[in-house]
Amino acid sequence: MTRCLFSNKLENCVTLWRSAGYSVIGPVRKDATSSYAAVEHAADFDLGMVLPDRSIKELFFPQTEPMLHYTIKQQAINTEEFTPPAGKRIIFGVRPCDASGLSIDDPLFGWDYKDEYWFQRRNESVIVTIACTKADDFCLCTSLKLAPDSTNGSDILLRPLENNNGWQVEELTERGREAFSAIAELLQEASEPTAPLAVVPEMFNLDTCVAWLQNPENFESKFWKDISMRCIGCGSCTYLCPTCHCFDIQDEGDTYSGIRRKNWDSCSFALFTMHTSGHNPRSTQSARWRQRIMHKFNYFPGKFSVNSCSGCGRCTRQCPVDMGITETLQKISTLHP
Amino acid sequence: MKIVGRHDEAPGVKTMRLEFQNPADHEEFRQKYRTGMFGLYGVYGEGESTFCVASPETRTDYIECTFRQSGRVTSALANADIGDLITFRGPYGNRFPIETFHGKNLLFISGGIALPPTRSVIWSCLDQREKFGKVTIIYGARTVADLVYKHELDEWQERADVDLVLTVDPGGESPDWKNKVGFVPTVLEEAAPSPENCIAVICGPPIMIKFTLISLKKLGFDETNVYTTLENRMKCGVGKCGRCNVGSIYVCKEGPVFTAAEVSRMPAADL
Amino acid sequence: MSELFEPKIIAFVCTYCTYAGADLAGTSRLKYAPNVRIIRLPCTGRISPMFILKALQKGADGVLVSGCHPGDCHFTHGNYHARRRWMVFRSLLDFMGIQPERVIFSWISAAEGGKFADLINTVTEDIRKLGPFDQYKELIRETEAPATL
Amino acid sequence: MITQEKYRSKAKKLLAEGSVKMVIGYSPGSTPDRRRPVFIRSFDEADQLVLDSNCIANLSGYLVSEGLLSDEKHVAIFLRPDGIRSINILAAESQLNVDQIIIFGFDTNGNEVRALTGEHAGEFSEFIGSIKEHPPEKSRDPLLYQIEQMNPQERFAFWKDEFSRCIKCYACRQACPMCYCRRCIVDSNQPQWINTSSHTLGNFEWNVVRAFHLAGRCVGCGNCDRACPVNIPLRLINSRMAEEVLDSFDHFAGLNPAQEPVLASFKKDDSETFIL
Repeated sequence: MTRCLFSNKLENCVTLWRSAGYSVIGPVRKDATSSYAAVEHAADFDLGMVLPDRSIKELFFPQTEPMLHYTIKQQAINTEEFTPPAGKRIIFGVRPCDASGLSIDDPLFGWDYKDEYWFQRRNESVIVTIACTKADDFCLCTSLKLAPDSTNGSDILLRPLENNNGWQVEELTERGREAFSAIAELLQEASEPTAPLAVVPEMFNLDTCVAWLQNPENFESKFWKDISMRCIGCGSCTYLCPTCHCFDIQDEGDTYSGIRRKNWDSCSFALFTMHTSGHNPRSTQSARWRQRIMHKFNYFPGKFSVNSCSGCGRCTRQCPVDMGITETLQKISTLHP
Repeated sequence: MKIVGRHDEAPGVKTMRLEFQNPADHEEFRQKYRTGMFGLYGVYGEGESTFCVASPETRTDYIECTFRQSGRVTSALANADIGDLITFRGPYGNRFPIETFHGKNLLFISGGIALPPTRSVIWSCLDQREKFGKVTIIYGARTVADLVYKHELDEWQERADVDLVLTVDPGGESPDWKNKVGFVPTVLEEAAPSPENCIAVICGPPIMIKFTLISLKKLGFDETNVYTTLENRMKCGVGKCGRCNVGSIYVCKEGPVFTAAEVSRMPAADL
Repeated sequence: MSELFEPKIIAFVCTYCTYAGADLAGTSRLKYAPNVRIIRLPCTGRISPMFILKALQKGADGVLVSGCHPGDCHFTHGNYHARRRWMVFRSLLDFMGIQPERVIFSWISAAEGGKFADLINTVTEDIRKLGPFDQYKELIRETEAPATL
Repeated sequence: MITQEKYRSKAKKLLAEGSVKMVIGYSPGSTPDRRRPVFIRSFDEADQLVLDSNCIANLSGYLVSEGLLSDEKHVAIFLRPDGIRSINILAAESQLNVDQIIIFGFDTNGNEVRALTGEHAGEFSEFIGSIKEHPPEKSRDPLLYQIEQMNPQERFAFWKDEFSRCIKCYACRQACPMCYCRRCIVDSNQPQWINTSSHTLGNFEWNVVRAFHLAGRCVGCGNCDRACPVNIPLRLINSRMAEEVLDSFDHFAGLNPAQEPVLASFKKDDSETFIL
């Protein structure tokens, strides 16, 4: 007997959570895309999709957000720092890869200077993950040593029941327990079996790839030029990636008042690293693609002991020219280290 | 910060002297600032720009910065007048470990607009001149007009305890130019300073650093005695935004000062 | 009853014709609505659609673009190029849902001080009737940056 | 299949005899219905080339990648009619020299693939002219009619909603063969004409500016539309602009390599009914 949440109680859950002061967010399909968005009713959830088009990152690290407002009067500058709107929220129906993505970025936003925007949102959010029973051709969590039921970054893990009528509840953190105590009356003890997890084939051997990447001789390998030749240098892989975290800071306004904003930026863009002098340390698209792969599987783990990829596969799924981490690492795994 | 002084160094290059408005900020700066660190200078409405603090750690009543007017922010800074307020974030980054240079000869090599960071170290050392051995400065620019800190160059030239070698790139000399003509690495090899008990500090454009490192190696300098600064494009200054990365290093946190030994371990093509 | 809405209109004009026309209107002591801020440019060919977008971004309720009559361009054919550009830009704005009445194009020569004054009056009245460009201003508000015109 | 074989052997021949240095084509992608661009440099690689109805992308943008054509060697490329129009425009705008390009022209109808006759851009002018005169039926998107029925407020609301989800990844720009500027207007910041931030206003401005820059140049290949990761129907704007230049100036983009760009030319009797 395990504690279960049945689908027919989900609407009550949403109501209870909302009355307990949580805003409820989940996978939603609107217009031609899907993303994690606020809902009022359980019926608004679209829990059937493999993965929303847009990653969960934007709920913690929005594509554009104010940092401060300034006003300038004669010889005085006044600034008002922006604090993200406070409020507890439950993000329901998160995929394990998206949840892992959040935990991957925690050390980055926390090392040295602690990014309050990120951590305030992290602390106020309860991540309710649903293990995957479906996968598509692009999923690659298993290749990253994660799984369709990974618990990294999650506060609650729900395992779908075989009859597709509910989930087994696994409480992982105090935050999760607190959120689920608000709906304790809706949970039932049941002994229904869980549905089999999605089968995600392993696409490459990660250790082989990492060994190749770590070998300094391969930095200048011809491989990088060949693999990235068709890369058009758009930022969609980085923008949809749950772990890519580069940003830009831009001012909007005039000499009297305005706002300073933090916007997503991407290592795929030629101007990203361009110096004032015109010198560009990463002057070719192959150097930029190499940086992205190296950063995810060599530099980032070197610093924070975790790969900066959670295997969601969005990079390949939406790439206009059918590139992505999968293809690159698959090819690397066939090279001599 | 208030602009209390500004003057033109070279075409498009300005130096500004800034004073803190808030004593607490000033105190914090005094505590933290060591030569080699940089800051983000900003004008609200335009943005922030990263450059080094050009004044030495021995003179912290003010901040001096030198920059070339080229983009949106530097244009706004260049247009600011004495008495105007601009923003400063910092000091960030690491430092030149000057106390480990005590008792040693110093060789400063610098090119163009990269004299400011070198100058910060030079004055930090000259202000406590007795602690160091021989001081040699090799400075080159594209043309005579592009040499910055001309008045200080004169001062150094006159000092008996400083050996100054000036050079301009071929074609950049003026009719009355009495110093050397040639690229910095060549002039360095001609001057052939002894690597014995000597620390070298190089600042310059990436291409100059690259070739100067080779020349220093030829002269017999040990990589661990050669310091340089890698001033990449930066936005956040606190190790988050990702653009100053060289390999796993965040230049804004772990740099900008590195020894040549550290640089040689970095992926060279990304410099 | 709320106060009468005073639209803010930005006019991009060519210095050789319309600006001179505006001068004539002034020296002739013609009275016209004070809602228009005139920005003088060397030629209508210099008036980039960017200018129009920028005016809207800063909170303009309407934009007027005006230059020499065809054949009169100081630079021979700057206004012919401009005419094509406007044709396309106007239909683009229309397709995007920006009423064509908010972005007006005209030819006014240096001799047409009267036409200038009349046009300003008509345009101001038309845009007053349309009301403030609330839909665009809503977008500007979202950015939290000021729209200072 | 026949067309694929025909072009494969042609590619092998050209590469073997050294008359082209590269063939830009399609190869199998990560799923059965995906095709990915491939760059074939030697004849023994030519068997990677595939050609079927899934080969949709307009590859002409690769021709203007830095340095590719600067050695004056020849390059062969698989192009649909819209791709041929693209290189005509690129040639008209002095971005490339059509003499350097060998076209492997093809078109699809359902699952059927047929080769187009011709090898050089100029040889297709008549064919492209016939597309202008007889546009394929049902080529107009039904959504266009819907948008035209709307009043301005509704239209504005429609686009506001669409653009609100733009993430400014610039995939539309990068995928577009016409967006070859070394420095895009949105990357220029002196002055900063349009907001770089990805709030709805910034997104709106970006998309309006891009649409304007494509007016009279877009051939409707759909690269931007397919590249958009949040599925904004960019094709609608661009095809509306294409209709506008056709109606107003009888300009059909990419007719031939010598065609004058529509917004860089004029006629004294151009329509000006809208000018007061």
